[in-house]
Amino acid sequence: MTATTEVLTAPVLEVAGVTKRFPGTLALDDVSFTLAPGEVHALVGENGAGKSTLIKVLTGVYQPDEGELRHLGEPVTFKRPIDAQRAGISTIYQEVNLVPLMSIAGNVFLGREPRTKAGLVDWGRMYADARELLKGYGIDDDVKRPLHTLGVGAQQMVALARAVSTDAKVVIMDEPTSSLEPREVETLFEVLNRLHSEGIAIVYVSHRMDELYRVCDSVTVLRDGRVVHSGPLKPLPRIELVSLMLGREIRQIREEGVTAFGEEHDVEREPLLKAENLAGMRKLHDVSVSIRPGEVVGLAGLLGSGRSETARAIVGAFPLDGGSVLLAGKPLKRGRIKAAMRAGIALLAEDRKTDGIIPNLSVRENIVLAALPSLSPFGLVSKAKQDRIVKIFMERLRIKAASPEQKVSELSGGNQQKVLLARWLATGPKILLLDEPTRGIDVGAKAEVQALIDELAQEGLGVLLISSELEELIDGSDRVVVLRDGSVAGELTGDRITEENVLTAIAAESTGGDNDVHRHP
Amino acid sequence: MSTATLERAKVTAWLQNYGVYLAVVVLLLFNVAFTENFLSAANFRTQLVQAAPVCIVALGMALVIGTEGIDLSVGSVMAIAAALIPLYLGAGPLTAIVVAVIAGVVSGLFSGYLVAYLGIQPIIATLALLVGGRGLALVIAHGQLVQLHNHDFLQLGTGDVLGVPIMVIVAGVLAVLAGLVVQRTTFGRHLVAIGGNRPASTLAGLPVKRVLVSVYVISGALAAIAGVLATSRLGASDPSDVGLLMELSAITAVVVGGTPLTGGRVRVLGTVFGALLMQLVQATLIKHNLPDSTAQMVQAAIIVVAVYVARERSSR
Amino acid sequence: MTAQTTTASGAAFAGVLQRQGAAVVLVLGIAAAWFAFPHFGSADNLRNLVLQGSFLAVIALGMTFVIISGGIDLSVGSNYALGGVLAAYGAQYGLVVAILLPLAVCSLIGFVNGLLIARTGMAPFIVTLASLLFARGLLLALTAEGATTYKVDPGSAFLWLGQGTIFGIGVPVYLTLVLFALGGLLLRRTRFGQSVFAIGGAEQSAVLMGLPVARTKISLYTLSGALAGVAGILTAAYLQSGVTVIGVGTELDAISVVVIGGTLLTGGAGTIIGTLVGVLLRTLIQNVINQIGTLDSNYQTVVSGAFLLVVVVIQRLLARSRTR
Amino acid sequence: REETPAAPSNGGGPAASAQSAAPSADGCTLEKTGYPKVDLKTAVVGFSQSEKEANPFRITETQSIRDEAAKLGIASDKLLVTNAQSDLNRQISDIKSMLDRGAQLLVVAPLNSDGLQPALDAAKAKKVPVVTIDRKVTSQPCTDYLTFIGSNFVEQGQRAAQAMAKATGGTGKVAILLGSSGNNVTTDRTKGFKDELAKTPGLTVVAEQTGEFDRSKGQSVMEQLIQSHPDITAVYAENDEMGVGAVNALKTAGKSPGKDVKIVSIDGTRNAVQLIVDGSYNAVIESNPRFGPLAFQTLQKFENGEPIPASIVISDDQYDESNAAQKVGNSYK
Ligand SMILES: Nc1ncnc2c1ncn2[C@@H]1O[C@H](COP(=O)(O)OP(=O)(O)OP(=O)(O)O)[C@@H](O)[C@H]1O
Ligand SMILES: Nc1ncnc2c1ncn2[C@@H]1O[C@H](COP(=O)(O)OP(=O)(O)OP(=O)(O)O)[C@@H](O)[C@H]1O
Ligand SMILES: [Mg+2]
Ligand SMILES: [Mg+2]
Repeated sequence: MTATTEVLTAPVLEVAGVTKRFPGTLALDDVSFTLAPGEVHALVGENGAGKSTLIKVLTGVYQPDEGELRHLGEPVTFKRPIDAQRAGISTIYQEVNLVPLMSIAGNVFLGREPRTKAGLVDWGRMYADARELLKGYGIDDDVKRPLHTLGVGAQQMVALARAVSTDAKVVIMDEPTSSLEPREVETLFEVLNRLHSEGIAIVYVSHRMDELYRVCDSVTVLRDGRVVHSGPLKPLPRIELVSLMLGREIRQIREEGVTAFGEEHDVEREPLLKAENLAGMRKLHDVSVSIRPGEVVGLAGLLGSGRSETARAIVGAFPLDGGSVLLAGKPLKRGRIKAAMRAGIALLAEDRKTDGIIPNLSVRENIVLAALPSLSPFGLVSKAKQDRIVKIFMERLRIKAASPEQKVSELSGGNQQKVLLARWLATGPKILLLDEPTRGIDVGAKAEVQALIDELAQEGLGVLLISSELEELIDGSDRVVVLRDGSVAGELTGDRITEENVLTAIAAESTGGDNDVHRHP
Repeated sequence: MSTATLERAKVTAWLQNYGVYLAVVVLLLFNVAFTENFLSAANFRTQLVQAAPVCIVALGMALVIGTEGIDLSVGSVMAIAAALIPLYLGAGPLTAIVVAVIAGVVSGLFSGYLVAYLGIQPIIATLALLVGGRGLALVIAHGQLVQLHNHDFLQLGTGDVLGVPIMVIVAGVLAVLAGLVVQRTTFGRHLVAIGGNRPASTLAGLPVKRVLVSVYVISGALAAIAGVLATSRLGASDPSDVGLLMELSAITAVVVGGTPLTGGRVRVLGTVFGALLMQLVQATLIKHNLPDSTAQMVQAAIIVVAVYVARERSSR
Repeated sequence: MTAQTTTASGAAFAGVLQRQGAAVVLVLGIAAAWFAFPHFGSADNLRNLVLQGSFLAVIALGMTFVIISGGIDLSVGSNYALGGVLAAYGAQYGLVVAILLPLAVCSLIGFVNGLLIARTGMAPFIVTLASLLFARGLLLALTAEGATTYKVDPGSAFLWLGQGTIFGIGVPVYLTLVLFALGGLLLRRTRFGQSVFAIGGAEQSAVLMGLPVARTKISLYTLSGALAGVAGILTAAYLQSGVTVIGVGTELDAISVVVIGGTLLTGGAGTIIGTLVGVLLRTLIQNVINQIGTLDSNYQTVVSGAFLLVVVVIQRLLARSRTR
Repeated sequence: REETPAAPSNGGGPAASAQSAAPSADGCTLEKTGYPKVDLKTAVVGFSQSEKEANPFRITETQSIRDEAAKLGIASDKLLVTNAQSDLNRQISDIKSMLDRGAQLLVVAPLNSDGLQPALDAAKAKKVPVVTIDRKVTSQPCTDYLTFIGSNFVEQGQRAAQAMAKATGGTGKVAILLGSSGNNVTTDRTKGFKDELAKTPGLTVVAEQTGEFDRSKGQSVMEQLIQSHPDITAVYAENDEMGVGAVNALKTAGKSPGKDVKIVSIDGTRNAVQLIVDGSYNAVIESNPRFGPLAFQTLQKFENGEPIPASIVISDDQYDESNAAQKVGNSYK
């Protein structure tokens, strides 16, 4: 996208000297930020830097403690999100915020349903409009179905469709690609292009450098709640951007490719875990995966190809009609999560909001949750033992929290992810199933997590890695299993693991109708 | 200005945590000033004894609410316990009490099974027992109130140890136990985790179903104990009236005590004080001889204010 | 392809069963009662059955909205009784007062419920529990601690609302049907209705999507209060007096019929028609218990409890088999 | 909750069927009503009970109806019995449903004095005579219903006040344990008592609080009152259960009920009368629930063409120190 020509109009959205405090945290510290009409403005920073908070200030979710918000040059206060929406600011929040039980179409048009002359909701038109609209986003499912039957990625697309279709002048996207497939990401960029050409201003938050450079015109870098840089993006070298975000010298940042994975691991031993012919609920048809100790097995596939289901099935969180899971030759009882855990299998689930964090509990309690029985002699909780574990992991994963006693729901998205990772590592598993482990994690931390995965594999853990980022998958895996429509479509090892090969395996024969798996008859 | 808002946030947080205690103190002071003959040992004894059954039931209720559940069956469980006592009192008070508590445990198993294994919503699973349970108690007792004469059994409700009524001791011990369970056992921590996010707890390998069943069993057992104590105090087994509306009193005590109905948090001491607060409110209204109409409206207002102060932002 | 269609229709059938589980039980129950009891199918009995159900139905209609929004309204029982007393009291001053006075007061109580719930974030359970007490207290205050029962003059036109018949069927039945039709329209065909579903399904999302969450909640509880008032008006007209002892425990009846009707207590899903079915089922059970006639009154409650359980368990199992 | 606090109430008359029908010159006759004559022995009789049989009064009442029907040889399938579980709408529906099933004679224990009009209208339309027992309805006798059998609650209250005056010797501070709010029984028993008590200037009411006709509530309230009004010397409980609760409370507080604090209540249950015998209670005004014989007798007379008075008020018996020991057998449980 080309840089916008100098326009003499006022910025569409502007914050001046905004400060936002939470108990124990200064989330935004005298932040100023300007969004010019028609520009795509990147907002970057480490986890917990204050990006989401700034966005929520822009959209009326939070009120700034100090400072001012200006819309088209006029000072405004958005008391509620609806005020911002009325002013033409449309937002896709970091966590999907739609209504799961409601139909897809209902979600798209919620609050602005098309109406008949009598003022009643016109369902026919609504379904037709939704179908039409969603086609442009790669979703051709039945729009009458409840939203929760879609995968997270598809839900994100629905949220995008909703946000964009509101005639907004400003669209704000908080990590829109973190749950998207490469193909969906492309769709998203097409949409971005279109918006851009329509002169709509965009705020774009992402931890993925490639994307930023592809789509953004300018950038604002936040660090610890303060703006450390603001200006055009293109002239700024990538390494310098990273250095600004992390607040470290450029020298310090080794630029060794995009991921921090090391060399291949020693993978000659017998498989530790063998999942055979898994089938269930019309999502999985025939999936077999094996993992050796010290091996990182990548699971590739399109949205809805059944990767998450495979991982869930292995730990017993997905009802199976057939197939078996063997750990060290011994079959695991189906549907018993606890048994799988005790046997040493841990699953980091994909959706941290619904399947991960316990929002009311503190960081400490969230970390020790799964390991609690082993830390508690006679069922009595030992705080000393907990503290030791918590300290180790908070340091190792650099979890940014006011204290271990802070509520986990108050952490930034990326830090929540780290807490969950810590939870599983604390159980000392033999097999680690990681479903999108680096989703929403900043560049610095991502490298750390990737290095950690590497290290764990070296220590002899078997890892199943599911990632929508192909690079991560390709660099990190010793072997890649490709799924298509709930069946294994291929397996790549060694040098055969290349982006091209993976994409070919994913795409082969998927001539249309690859969304069929979504559809319940 | 922003320091002012922070100050206010602090005050709010303080009130949230200590509001019930403050309210109890205020009400005590009010009574000392305006109620005749309030400052006497006998009077405090009366208040504590009367609060004991509600308090015991509320402890169980607090645990259930901590798991994002609710137990409407407690009143009926009390009735069942009461109905069973005369049948087994012949075999000695201990037998009768054990049988009553077992009945409570069985009721709890029943509700717990419905909630944990069949996935029926707690309010409706326990509503069925609320409706049917009292009927069952009356069937057991042939609808009759039975006068009890066993001295040892009656001691439970009227006797005391070192000047402290046995009922109050029982309630106190149970409260301490409940506090320990919540704070210091894996069971307690699992319980709040499950209330905070059930799917996540399942995926974290917690024994979700077992914990849920246990929680309802505890609530049932505590309700049965409360039924035993109430029966003993009354000197009669009265299944048609014992524990009537107890579910609402207990829930009120729990919520006024600062435990949110959304689960994920249990405040045991708050619950005890919630029960005491509601007891004091009632005592105050009676002692000032307010008509029923005014009494009900005043109670409504006090509940709203107390919960408003102790509230956490919640949706249900 | 054919195999797929059969499983598809099988799943669809299970879906219908689950959503309409209560309706299926109702039809089977009616059929069974028809054959088992000679008097069950008589026109009088059926008329009686629907008339009896209509008062609870009106209350349950409001409750359905509230429950779909993820809330609960415990105040309806007291509010209903209060509405009845106010209607009988107002009937002295004519038809208009008899209708508007209870409507205004009950709506106001609902409005205050909604205001407290929406603006302070207090739990609906506890707010409406408090107003359950409040409304009952107010009722007692208005009737000299329950000593006064306002009577409606036998000649008053107001009585037609409760006692009148059209084609032999009671006026309350028609009014109930009209209210349900309007309720269905409101829930399914208006933005308000969509907001109700959204709030119940994911309140935080509804806020972020810019829905008028607070306003919708306030309207919901006001609606529930108003409908409790309407039920009170109909009852006062039916009973010719403002009876002070009605409505005790009615909130639990209303909740159970709504749930039997398939509405999720967790919010976000539910139907108006299901509630109607739930009311009819409950009335049917009472009627059948009467037809049997020999059941000890204490057993009757055991049976009602067991019945509630059976319906809910069946629904649950059907729902499970559907997701399998 | 469908278990409304039980209101063991009213009704009355000494044991069995002794009656003192207030004689009335022009009572209601079959002719006047124009109802068809039916034979009691072969007729279908309906009995609508108002509340669960979960207290002595209701248990005895229902049993008495059933027993008398059996005694008269009414086949068990000809006696329809329903229970409204304290739900007024349901009682109306119950009555209609019995009419529908062919009931030719009805005995109704109304849940409330007001509000049964639709059911009475239905009976009238089918020309079915209705005898209401234990609680009077405010409708028109002979037109809307045949007659009321039971006692006068206001009068019960008055007699309780007289008994109170006698027991206390005319001076003292009285606490009233009221029945459930909103209940006509409560209202009448309170009114009768207070009006009559006013005639004894030495007696003053210092507290009146509801005990909801429930023993444990009565006990709790009494415990509170003992603390705040240590000078209370008499308790009037509007039913026996609350009176017994008050006895418990007084005993726990170290007072001796019946002596330090006089207790008078209404009902006539075994427990209360026994307490008089034991010396911890002072007087009980009776309310007899054994309506069976009287109800069927009245219906029989009506069918025979005899005039039936608008209400058949029973002269309530009374238990006190002087007669409790002999009459304790008359009390019911
Ligand atoms: N509701 C809250 N209460 C307390 N602290 C909060 C709250 N919301 C955010 N914070 C804190 O504010 C800081 C900024 O959080 P924010 O969510 O804006 O980060 P972010 O830049 O979006 O990070 P990420 O990339 O991980 O999403 C963090 O330290 C976080 O812990
Ligand atoms: N019946 C179900 N119960 C629980 N979760 C489900 C169910 N069906 C689907 N999901 C969840 O929906 C999400 C998306 O599923 P999808 O079919 O898209 O699989 P996927 O191949 O893992 O794709 P991706 O993870 O990239 O979205 C997963 O998190 C999956 O666990
Ligand atoms: Mg963020
Ligand atoms: Mg996935």
